[in-house]
Amino acid sequence: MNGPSRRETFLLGAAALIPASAVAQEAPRRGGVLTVHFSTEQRILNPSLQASTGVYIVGGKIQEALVDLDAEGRPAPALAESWESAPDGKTHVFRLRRGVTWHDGKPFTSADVQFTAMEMWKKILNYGTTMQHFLTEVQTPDPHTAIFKYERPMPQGLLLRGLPDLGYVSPKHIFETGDIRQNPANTAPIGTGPFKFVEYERGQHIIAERNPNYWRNGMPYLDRVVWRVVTDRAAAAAQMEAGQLLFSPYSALSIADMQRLGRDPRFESTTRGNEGNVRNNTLEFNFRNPVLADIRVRKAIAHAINVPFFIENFLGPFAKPGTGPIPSVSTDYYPGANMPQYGYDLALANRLLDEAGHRRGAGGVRFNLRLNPAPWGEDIQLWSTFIQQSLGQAGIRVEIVRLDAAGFLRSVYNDWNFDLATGWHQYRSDPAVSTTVWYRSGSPRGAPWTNQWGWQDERIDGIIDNAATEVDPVKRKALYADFVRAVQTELPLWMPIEQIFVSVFNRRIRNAGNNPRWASSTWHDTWLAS
Amino acid sequence: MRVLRLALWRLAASLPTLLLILVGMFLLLQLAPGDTVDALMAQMGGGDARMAEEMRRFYGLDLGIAARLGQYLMRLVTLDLGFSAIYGKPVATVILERLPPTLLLMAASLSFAFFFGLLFGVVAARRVNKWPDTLISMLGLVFYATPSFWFGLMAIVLFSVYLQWLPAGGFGDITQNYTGFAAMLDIARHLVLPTLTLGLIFLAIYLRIMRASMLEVLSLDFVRTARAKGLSETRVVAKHVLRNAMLPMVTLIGLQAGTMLGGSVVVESVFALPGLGRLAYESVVQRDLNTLLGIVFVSALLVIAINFVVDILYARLDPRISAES
Amino acid sequence: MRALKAYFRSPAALVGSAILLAVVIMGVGASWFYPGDPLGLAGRPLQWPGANPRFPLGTDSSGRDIAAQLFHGARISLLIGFVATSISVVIGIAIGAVAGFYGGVTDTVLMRVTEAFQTLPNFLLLLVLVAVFGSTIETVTVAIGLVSWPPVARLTRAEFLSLRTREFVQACRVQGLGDVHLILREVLPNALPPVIVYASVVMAVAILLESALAFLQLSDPNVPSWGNLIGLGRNVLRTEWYVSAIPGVAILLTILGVSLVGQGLNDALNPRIASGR
Amino acid sequence: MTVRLAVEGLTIRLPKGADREYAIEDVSLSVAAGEILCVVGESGSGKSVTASAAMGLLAPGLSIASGAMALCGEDLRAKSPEEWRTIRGRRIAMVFQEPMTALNPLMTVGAQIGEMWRVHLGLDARETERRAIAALREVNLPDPEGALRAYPHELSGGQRQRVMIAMALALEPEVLICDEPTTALDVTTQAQVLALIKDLQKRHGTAVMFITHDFGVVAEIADRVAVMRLGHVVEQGTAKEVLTEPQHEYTRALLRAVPGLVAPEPRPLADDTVLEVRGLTKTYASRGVFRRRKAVKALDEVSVALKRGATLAIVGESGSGKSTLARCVVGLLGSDGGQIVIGGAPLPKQRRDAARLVQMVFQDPYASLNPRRRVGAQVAQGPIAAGTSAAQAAAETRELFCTVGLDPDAVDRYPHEFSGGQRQRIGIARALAMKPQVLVADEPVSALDVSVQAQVLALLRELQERLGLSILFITHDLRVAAQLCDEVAVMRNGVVEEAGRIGEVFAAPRSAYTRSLIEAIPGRALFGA
Repeated sequence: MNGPSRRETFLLGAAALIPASAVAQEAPRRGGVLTVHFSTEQRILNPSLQASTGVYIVGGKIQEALVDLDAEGRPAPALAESWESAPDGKTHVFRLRRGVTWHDGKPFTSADVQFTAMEMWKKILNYGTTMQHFLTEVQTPDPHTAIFKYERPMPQGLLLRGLPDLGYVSPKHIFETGDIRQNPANTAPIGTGPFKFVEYERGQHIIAERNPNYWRNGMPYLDRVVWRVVTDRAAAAAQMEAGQLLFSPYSALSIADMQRLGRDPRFESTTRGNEGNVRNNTLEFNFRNPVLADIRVRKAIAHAINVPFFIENFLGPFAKPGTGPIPSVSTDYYPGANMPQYGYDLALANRLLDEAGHRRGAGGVRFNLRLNPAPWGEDIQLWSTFIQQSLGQAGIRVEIVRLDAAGFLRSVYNDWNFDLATGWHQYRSDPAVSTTVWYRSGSPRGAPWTNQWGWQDERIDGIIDNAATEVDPVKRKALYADFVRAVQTELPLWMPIEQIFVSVFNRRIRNAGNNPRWASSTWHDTWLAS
Repeated sequence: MRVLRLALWRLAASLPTLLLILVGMFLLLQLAPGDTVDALMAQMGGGDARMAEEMRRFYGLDLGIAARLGQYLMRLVTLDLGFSAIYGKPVATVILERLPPTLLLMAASLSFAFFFGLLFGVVAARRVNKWPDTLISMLGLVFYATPSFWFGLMAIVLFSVYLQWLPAGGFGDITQNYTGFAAMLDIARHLVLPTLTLGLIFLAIYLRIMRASMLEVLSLDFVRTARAKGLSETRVVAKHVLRNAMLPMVTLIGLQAGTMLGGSVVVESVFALPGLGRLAYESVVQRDLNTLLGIVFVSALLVIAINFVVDILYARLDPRISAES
Repeated sequence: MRALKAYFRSPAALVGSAILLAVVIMGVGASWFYPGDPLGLAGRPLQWPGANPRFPLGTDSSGRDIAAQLFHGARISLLIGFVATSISVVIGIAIGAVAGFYGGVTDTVLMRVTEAFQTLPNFLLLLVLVAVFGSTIETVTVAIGLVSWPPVARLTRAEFLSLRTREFVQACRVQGLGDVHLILREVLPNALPPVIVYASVVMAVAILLESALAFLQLSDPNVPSWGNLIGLGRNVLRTEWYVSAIPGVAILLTILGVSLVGQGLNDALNPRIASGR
Repeated sequence: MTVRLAVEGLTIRLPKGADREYAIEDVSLSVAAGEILCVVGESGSGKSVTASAAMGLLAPGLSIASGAMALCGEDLRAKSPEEWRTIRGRRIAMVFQEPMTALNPLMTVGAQIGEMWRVHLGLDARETERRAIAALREVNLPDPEGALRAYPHELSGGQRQRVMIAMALALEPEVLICDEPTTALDVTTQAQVLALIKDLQKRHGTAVMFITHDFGVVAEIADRVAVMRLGHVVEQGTAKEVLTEPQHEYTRALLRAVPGLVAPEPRPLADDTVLEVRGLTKTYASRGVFRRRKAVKALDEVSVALKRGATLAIVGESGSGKSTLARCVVGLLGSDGGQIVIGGAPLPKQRRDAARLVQMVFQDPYASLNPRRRVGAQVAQGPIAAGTSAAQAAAETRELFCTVGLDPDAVDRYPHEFSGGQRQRIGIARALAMKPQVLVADEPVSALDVSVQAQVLALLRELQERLGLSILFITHDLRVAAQLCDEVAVMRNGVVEEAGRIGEVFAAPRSAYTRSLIEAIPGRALFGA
């Protein structure tokens, strides 16, 4: 047992992190195993190489990023204690934390940052390659300073918002020899985080145990974290109820179960702690289909779908109508709801379609469209069915083309073999990281989640390019407002629903959800009540 | 010695079959929309085209079909199943990890179906056209008609959700660090429902076959001989009929090994078992060609092995066979 | 005629025919009982059966009328059953007949292929076929037909093997008749009864395979298939289990009907077993 | 002599829907100790049902309507199933017809015999084995120790029947019922088994009820005879009375139908040879890499010649190669060496060309017609395939039906509507429809009841006269051959033992084998002349 004084110091800090939480009044209990629902098996667990929630859930406890987010979603020190940027946005200096060691005992230095940034973030990491495209070098004047040099201006806000997800550091001494992709440490990660990797049994579980040498003294509280691979939603819900699982992150349960467990006093179903992980349900139009290239048809389609009804009856309290590609939780860039919107108006939809020259034919059908829904997420399935049902009423017969993940990506983003497509747009802290690529023309064929719709607008391309390198945060925000207005007017794709991922906690977990990307975060202060 | 020779002969005879399957599967999968890299991108949730291109080169997907097929077969000769793109491990390792649950499940289901099929079949045939027969035959029909995944779901609702007797899925409770007997018991508890689910249809089939086979054998001349010898009905059935009547059932095991393996895809999916069937489903969806071909290879071997065991069993049961070879 | 009379003497056949007839009526009359799109939005999702008189069997998680899907689904299941069975029976008979009739190298080659199909778990092959060729109802049906012919081929082959040495076939050879005549006129009609009986098994398996595919969300989402409904219901299994339970019962009854009809056919076409001894 | 088994007025009801109400009606029989009662009759006479009833093993569906059965005065009908069990095997034993199927294929011979002592007397393994060896020795089985460990498939048919007899007599039963025990055996084996039964019966004083259809067998072993017809006993008496002075017309007809071994006066034969088989060799070899089976020479340099308008009998026991020869001659089997010459030219390879030269009548009247096609079509299809117009073929078929003694209107019926004899007539019509130079008849009467057999033989004889047919006649029955054929070739193990004019060969056989065949014919003493 540690002395009471030390615990009290922590409690002060913890209380600051958790706004208005009665939980913080209790003294953290040491020990215990946190069992976590792991719904999608991962090829690798190294977040420096793969940016996805499935990796963060595990790797984020073992490896750490330069920058983290605080409770309010502001960049907070992690492996970097502080940072400053040159006014031209081309140089960013990070002062690294001292006294941090890797799990194998080697010290953490700027060389690790340099290596990870140049070899992993810039070359391999998805989204990272985009963000760090103009990174020319990382200078290491001393072991605790890393200076990032950019060819073009890199807005500090963009960089800091990107780094919590795209700034995980890997140990150079492990990865410098051999092929980085094949390195065994990708599936048995070595980091600086509060938990040390123990084992990964494919199809069954991953285990990590407490790192006694963690740089945050006295932390973590948990003895172990165990991720159980449960691919079946219903089975996972059953295990939550049986207490075999204590936490199910990222909306991995069925919508019905998330709502049901939310009503159970033992559990909490909440979007809290996921504010940094927002997604939109999309509707994407293939402009190579002349019918859809007509903006009246696109607008008619949007007007024909009763989004509030869908949200109320199918998605429940975890979703709300979206107002554009930048979601409302993005406090820095959200332009407000006063952008062009497409409310449910079937009559208007019919009128627009008539105007576009698509009269109803036999059986009241105007024309047929194929809809490719992405195969992930129950809500996508419900949404695609709802689109089918809704457009049917407007005289558009929709055939759903069911494909698995590979087939979906190939047919939509490579073969352009679709009329409508629907999936998720996941917003990652900054529009330049995750969003504008959906609209910017000139993406090479085959790149998923980019503009493969055949849509081109030079004015919008210009806004996107300017915003990406605009160093002044105020101007940047304005540029993105212009962007949202433009794309909501032209409607190259439609993002009518905004959803925050849902976490389901067993209430025994304390300090849960105390930052905007909690499921991905380190859990150094998480503890289990008895 | 003879058994070994028979085994080798079996294997040699099934080599063309194996080759046919692997090459056919390889070519078939080339027609699939999307490849491993697409699936990987989906798993990552994003990435750019340059990265995709590099990954394709890394996994050798930029080569021609013939070249890749050649490479694959060459490696196979050295019993190297290749490297799984999705799992980032050698395919052999991935499959070995997933094999035990499937083998356990199949063995348990087979034993369950065989034992009860035998029992019910005998009872039904002994009481032919009386109420036990009618009841058993009805049950057999209903079991046969029950979609296994549906039965699994309903069993979960009843036994896991409402009664809370049995776990709803998984292969073991890893939050408890069971060892030894407790671990076995834990796995057994987890396997009860999957075993019932997978075994049900086979129980129905075995039951029907056993009943028909019993009736068939009961009508044979040597049974009349046995009765004419003044043997009791019990002895007639136990000593003379049963073994003869079991022969078609034994044959059936071999014929249905593949079907059972296929059924485990669904059952493992219902009960979230980390087995081969589930892996097969995942690798089809993930376009993990190497893993899938590995599974095909292993399951074909498994089917061949089961058939081999069945052959030996059959030969042990029926002296006429051993005399022939 | 004789067979027909024998068929209707069997209680199994009567019950089976009655069930199947009911399913056929459901399927054929679906558009009359439930006009309009069974996949259309009918009301609030997940209403329990009986909760709303408009939906006697409730609504599913997409707000569609389960009763309407049940009726329209009957059509799909029967269609898949019939078409897939026809495909597999035709392929199976063709391969089995040629292999059994000619024997020798032809037989060896064809049986190797059959063996390959049987060694490979058929559901696995089905998964791959659907992944490769897509999951429209047509491809699913054809794929099911393509994976379920080997037992038919084996059965046909066995019948042909035993029939081709029968004296009446030899008599035809001696009469100078050609192979085509021998296969089509002499052997096939005699080999057919067990194959027809087995077709009921194939049909049951076909319906089950489609529903299993649909359950894994790999079947055609544009048709109101029972399996689709079960698969959708899985997400709400713990509370609204009726979404899965109702179509499951429908599948069960249909297959029961098919099996009973098969048994009746067997009793009628295979009088040796029929007497029950 | 004490009556061991007595059956009084036994009537057994058939299940509903059968062709008649009773399987047997008012049957009274008795067997005394040391006596053999032969129950003789054609198929459907009810003789086997009577035997089953006496064993208490009636087939399901059959039920005793009235009558009494007694074993040494004990009422058998009053026995409970439990009591029956102690009687069966111990006091009444039975030997069945089919030695190939009457033994459990998965149990050793020793275990099957041993069961008798174990179950009924509770003897231990060693004693059981001792007795089993003794019992097998008594039925003259070579190497009794080896036979104990053998499985039934490792024994020949005759050996199996010996095992069955040893098993039946294991507990010295008071009554032994033999249901056609020699029908499935070759003639020489049959003679041995009959002798064995008679010998054992003498030694043990067993009462034997012997079911058979063969008057030759009756003449060989019977003390008393009961003749059954359609469920009734039509005549009963001592063997001598019934065989030599039959009272009932049916018995007389049956006796008349038994063919004699003495051939009629030889006919003058043409010099012209229509079929010549030269040095024909056929080997059955097994295939496979590891599985080796001994190659069997079915035909070893066989040469025979058939003169135009003559009938050549090929006789021999099973495995002699006679059926292989027939199938080679019609082209159903290819040969490995030698030549078949018909009408001066080698047998054509083309099926259609060969069909005009040679035709065949098959053995099994039930298997040789396609059950799913009209009989007329089956006869006409050959000529149609050969180029005859459908109308003409149909007309010829009707004519042929007249020729073979069938109603021409019957062409539109299906095979199941005909009796066995009628089907064989259809088979003959089918062969004749092609107007072949040679007719091969492969055991055409062996599956028929004796009275029907006589009719078919008469038809063949008549056709031979009228149409001048050249017939290759395959048979195992020397008496049948003697009645119909001009010449004979005796075959054994694929080799022709001897050949010649049939009267000469049968009267003075040169080969010891031929002689043994002739001597083995049952009832030769009675029917030989």
